Amino acid sequence: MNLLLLAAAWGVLMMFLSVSGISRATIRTIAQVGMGLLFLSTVAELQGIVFYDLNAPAMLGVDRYALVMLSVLSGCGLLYFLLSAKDMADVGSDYSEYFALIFFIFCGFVLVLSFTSLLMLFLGIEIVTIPLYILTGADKRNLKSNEASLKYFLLGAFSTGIMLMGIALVYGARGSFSTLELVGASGIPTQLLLGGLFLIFFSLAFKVSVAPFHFWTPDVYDGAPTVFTSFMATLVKVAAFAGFLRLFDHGFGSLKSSWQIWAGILAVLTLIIGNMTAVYQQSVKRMLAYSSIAQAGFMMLGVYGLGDAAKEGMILYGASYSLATIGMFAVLTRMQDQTVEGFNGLAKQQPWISALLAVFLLSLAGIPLTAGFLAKFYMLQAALPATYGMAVVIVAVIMAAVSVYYYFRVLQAIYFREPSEGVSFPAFAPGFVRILTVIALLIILLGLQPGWLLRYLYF
Amino acid sequence: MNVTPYIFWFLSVLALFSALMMVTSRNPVYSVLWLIGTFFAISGHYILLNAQFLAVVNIIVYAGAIMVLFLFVIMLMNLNRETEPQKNRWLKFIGALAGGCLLLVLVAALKDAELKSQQAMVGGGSIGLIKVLGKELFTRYVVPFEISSLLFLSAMIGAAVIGKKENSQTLNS
Amino acid sequence: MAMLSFPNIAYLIPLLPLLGFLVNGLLRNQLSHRAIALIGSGVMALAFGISLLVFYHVPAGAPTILTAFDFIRIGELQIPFAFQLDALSSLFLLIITGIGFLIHVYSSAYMHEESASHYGRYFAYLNLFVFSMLLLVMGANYVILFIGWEGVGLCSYLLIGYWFRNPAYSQAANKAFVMNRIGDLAFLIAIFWLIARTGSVSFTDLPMAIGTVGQSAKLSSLDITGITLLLFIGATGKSAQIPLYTWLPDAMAGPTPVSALIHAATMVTAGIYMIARSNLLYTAAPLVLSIIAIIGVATALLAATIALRQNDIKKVLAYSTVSQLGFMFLALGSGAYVAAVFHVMTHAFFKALLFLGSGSVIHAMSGEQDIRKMGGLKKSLPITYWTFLIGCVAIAGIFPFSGFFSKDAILLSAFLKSPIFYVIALFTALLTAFYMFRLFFLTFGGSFRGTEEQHHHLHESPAAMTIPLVVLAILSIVGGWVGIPEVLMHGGDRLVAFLSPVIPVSSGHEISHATEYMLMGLSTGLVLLSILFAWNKYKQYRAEESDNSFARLLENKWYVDELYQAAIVQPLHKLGGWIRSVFEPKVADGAIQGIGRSVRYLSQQFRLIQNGQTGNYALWMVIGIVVILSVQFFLRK
Amino acid sequence: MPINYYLFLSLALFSIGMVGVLTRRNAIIIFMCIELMLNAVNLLLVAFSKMHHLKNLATSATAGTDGQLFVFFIMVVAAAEVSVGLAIIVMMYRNIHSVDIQFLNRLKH
Repeated sequence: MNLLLLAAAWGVLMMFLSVSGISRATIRTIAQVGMGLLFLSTVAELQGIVFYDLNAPAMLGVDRYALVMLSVLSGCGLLYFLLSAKDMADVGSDYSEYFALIFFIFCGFVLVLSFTSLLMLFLGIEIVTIPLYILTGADKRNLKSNEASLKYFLLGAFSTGIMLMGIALVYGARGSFSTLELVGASGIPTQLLLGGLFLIFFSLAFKVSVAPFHFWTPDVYDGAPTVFTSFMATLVKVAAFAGFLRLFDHGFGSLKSSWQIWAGILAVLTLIIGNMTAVYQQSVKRMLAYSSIAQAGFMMLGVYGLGDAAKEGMILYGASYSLATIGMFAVLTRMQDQTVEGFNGLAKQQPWISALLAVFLLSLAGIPLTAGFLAKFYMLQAALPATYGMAVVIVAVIMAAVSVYYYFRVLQAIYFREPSEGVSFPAFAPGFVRILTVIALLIILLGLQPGWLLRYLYF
Repeated sequence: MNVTPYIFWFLSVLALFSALMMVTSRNPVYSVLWLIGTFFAISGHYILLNAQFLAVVNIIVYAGAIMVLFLFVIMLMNLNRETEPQKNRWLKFIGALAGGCLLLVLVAALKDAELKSQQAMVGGGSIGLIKVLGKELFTRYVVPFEISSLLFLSAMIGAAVIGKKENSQTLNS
Repeated sequence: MAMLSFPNIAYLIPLLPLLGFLVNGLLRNQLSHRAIALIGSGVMALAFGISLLVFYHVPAGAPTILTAFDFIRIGELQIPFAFQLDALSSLFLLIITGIGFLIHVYSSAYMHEESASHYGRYFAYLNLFVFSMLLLVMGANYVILFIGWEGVGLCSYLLIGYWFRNPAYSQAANKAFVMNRIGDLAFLIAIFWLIARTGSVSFTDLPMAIGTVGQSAKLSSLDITGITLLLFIGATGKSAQIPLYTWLPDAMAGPTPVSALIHAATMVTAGIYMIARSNLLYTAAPLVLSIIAIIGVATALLAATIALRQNDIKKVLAYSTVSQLGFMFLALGSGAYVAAVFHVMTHAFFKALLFLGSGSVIHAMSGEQDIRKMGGLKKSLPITYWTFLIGCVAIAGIFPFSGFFSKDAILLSAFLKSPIFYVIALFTALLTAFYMFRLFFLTFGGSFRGTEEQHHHLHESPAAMTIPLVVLAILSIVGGWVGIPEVLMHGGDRLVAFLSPVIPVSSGHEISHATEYMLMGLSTGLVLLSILFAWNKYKQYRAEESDNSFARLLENKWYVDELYQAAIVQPLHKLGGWIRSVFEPKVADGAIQGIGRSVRYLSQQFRLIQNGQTGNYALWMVIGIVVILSVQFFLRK
Repeated sequence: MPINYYLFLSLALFSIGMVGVLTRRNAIIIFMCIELMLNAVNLLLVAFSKMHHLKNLATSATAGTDGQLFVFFIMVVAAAEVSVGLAIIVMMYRNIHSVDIQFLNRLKH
């Protein structure tokens, strides 16, 4: 619970910094230090060093899964801050507020990952999403950003309503919000419980953008300022999935005979829609937005399959997908032309950046020896034992092959095309390149030795 | 004579009618007023269920603060006329149909639920009183209570971020 | 020093090329051409040396498993990052590192005109490719094999696209990649199927899976059929079989040494390796074996007919590769796994030789690839001429060149499987001899038909290019002597014995010596006739439809020739042309394009739904909810 | 009162809110419809809390308080949401002088 307190404190600190009148560079450094502390404190807690114990088992229960996931999230968050914190200044004038909001979102992550009561799940999701509505609309001068924000808000609030109805029905059936008592001793679900379960399921499916609840995703990701899209599409989505898995594994796991098949169907639908629509996108940002839906389809396989493989897979997927996408977006923000053509011939002028981008794209496409491959492998392995698992796996494998097509279009532009006339590539700062290199190395390391991360789950 | 069922039916009809009027009113101001009506009806239900605390909060927070805020925004935008362009009739029809179907499905699924013989305690019971709720809130529920402050903080920052006027208001779409 | 003795030293085999990749890739702007070439080839030489060591140490019995580290561990499923050293993998190691080394040396001269940065990149990719290929053959389970499998596909993509100034090249690279992906898909599904049923992907667990060691099988016959079929589809992608073969001829856009290494000697044989590796499964799936044999023989024939009409020197070799791969699949399908591996080996020698020879020709011709514009190169390129001749004789299968023995083994196995296969395979062998010697005579025979300037520039290639040619030529002659059939020399077939720990010797059909002699004699005689025919037709080539009176006279003198021409050659030419111009684009590529079109259509439809209307998005959500809830509550019971 | 009455009443209110979301174009009205949905949930929670209270009266005097506290938190969250939501709507209005969501289609592709 170190992270919760620290993130809240740092959020408040960042909030007050906005009126202190100190320079942006200092604000940025403070934010980066804060995120580093979040990461260290989580790792410390993983080693058994707890600074602050909330001790409210009826509300929050931190387990190793939550801690490993949180350290992945805060670690990725640190890299994200190091890479992209500068870009936030271009969004608007409320620099330090953006950091404050992101720190509050991290508080939400803790709740979403360690809730033992549906109330905490609800609060966690709201603490994550309300700042997101604001971050989406942070570029106030840009109509696209405004529009994305409003859409996200209306649809998000709508889905929250559905979730609350679900929670109410579950409460009616069980008389408690505790996730430990969601299913009665008999294990036979009542209609009321099932109804509530499904409504919560739909709402969470919305939050993680699983089809047919995914429609907001491309619009919002495309409209939001790119720095924040990077954050939303990665860490937020991963945290939401982790919460999804937590609820449906621990809470509703024994009822899986009723909902599991739907998770499988939605995963398949998501994979198909996400991949098929990503194929013909010209803008790399939009392509990544659609591909994030496709990746959500893969993560949904974890919810479908459950079990240890799903947990491990979710952690691995969270790490690999977040790292690669954060890296991609960080470079994309700096590109002059953000279409696929904008990357034409990058390899000739920036060979090292191109090689790093290649690692990210290969990982996203799930090519072996990158973390992306193993993450997909774990997810497929999780889905395999489930009912109709083989069929779902086959669809997923086919769709993974389709995804290669559009990721490789960017790779092809980078390596096999001549630079377009009049497009110059930005100069990347050495520090920026170093962080990107670290990310690429992490991706390869995780692709070779997933045990390096996953062993923390058990020891 | 037990008047409770009559009050229940009266409040229910009032809530449903106001809700319907809220959804169908062309003029946004009427919609707000009808919604306030619904809230009052719901507060009436709370009182019927002896949830006094929530009844009061509902009136003060919802009907009082939130709806006034809505009204204020509508007035600010000068939307108090029947200017809203209407949706395509087919889309409206399909929307209503989808919502209706959902109601039908849920009701049909839940009507035979185990609740058939269950009763909600009307009138009696002390759990709706401030004393009981307050005690619970500051003991078992103190963690979420504290955490919801974070929600307000971020909402506050958010409103400031969004509401503040940007120095250079250049629009590009 | 325990690290540097067998078997631990085997770790160095893949690590060395990886090191070469890293050094050349990272430092290519700092290094000179010489240093780059030295590093690139040096690591290969070392890897080859170690492979030799491993080859001599490999025990006859159980395979040596080297576990590098724990790779994947999900519950019961454990997939270590492990290498398997046994007869089959050590043989492939030798082929890959040996030929790889020669091709690296060759490349150092062939690519010399590239700038240091490109030169370094080229060698880095080449080393990366060898690394992946080594992973592929050394992997002790299907997942490691798959990693190498994907890796070689990726490197092939990079190397085909290497000359990216021409957009057609990157198109070809894309095609290669997409077709390979289709195969990979099937492979991956097969892996998951195997995991689902047996909970293991190790090769050493295969006997357990099919239940040969006293316990009940974990795989039903349906499972085995499905898995083997999917694996085979994977193999068709990588090894360019019908219907996924069209990428290979297009892949010739890459530099010639790349074609030699990847698209002739090593990568394309990955499918054969994989099936030979899984021979226990395949033997248990006779239906799939028959399918493999049919696809193999059909591919062999189809590619050979197309090769008859090609005028691009590399395209002829490319189709010839497809055709030879078809032969190998025919052998696999006939259950003669050793024959297939044998042919992989001899084919690696002579096809690498032919490709490198063609590279030497192209180099001398200043980039010209059209054999109609060559001719008479014998005088200017003596070493290339002689080595190329040896390659042609070897591929045609003349005793005692290497191709004879391996092809003979395949023909024999085809004969045992079914006489129809034998007849088609024999016919294809004749076509092979014919088009190869057509190529040979057009290139080296007759008089020079190129421009004056080209004629002026004609020169033999530098030693770095000719020495590999000579070495490969020697191998093309003697390489077959490890598998001399029993009938010619008692105990001559050492390959079968060597591979017996991996590929059990089947005590199948016995065939009389007389029949075997007859088959050999028949094929040799017919092949010789076919070469004579090619010599007669192409020794004095002018232009294909020339109205030369001398030529007509010649043809008139050979009345038989005309008959031949009308009855066989012309139809075949037509067929070859038709396949190339109609079948390939319409059927083979058409199917691929059809997939592309349907993806595009679906994509359009999905994008229409995504119309930016918030209300519609909410509506879709509600419809989704209603549908799921109503099915859940009213239909599922 | 039979709990089913409350259940159906609140489901009806919930659906009316949902229909409003699906059929209206004015962002403010849509938002109000969402508020109506939340209130329907609140009503149901309170009814359930009284049901559980009645059911478990013998064992626990405070059975059912959870539900009412949850309602309290929903109100808290709704208030926060309203402040942010209205800010976004006002921002939108400042830029395009409309709150009609059908004009929000710059992001289609």
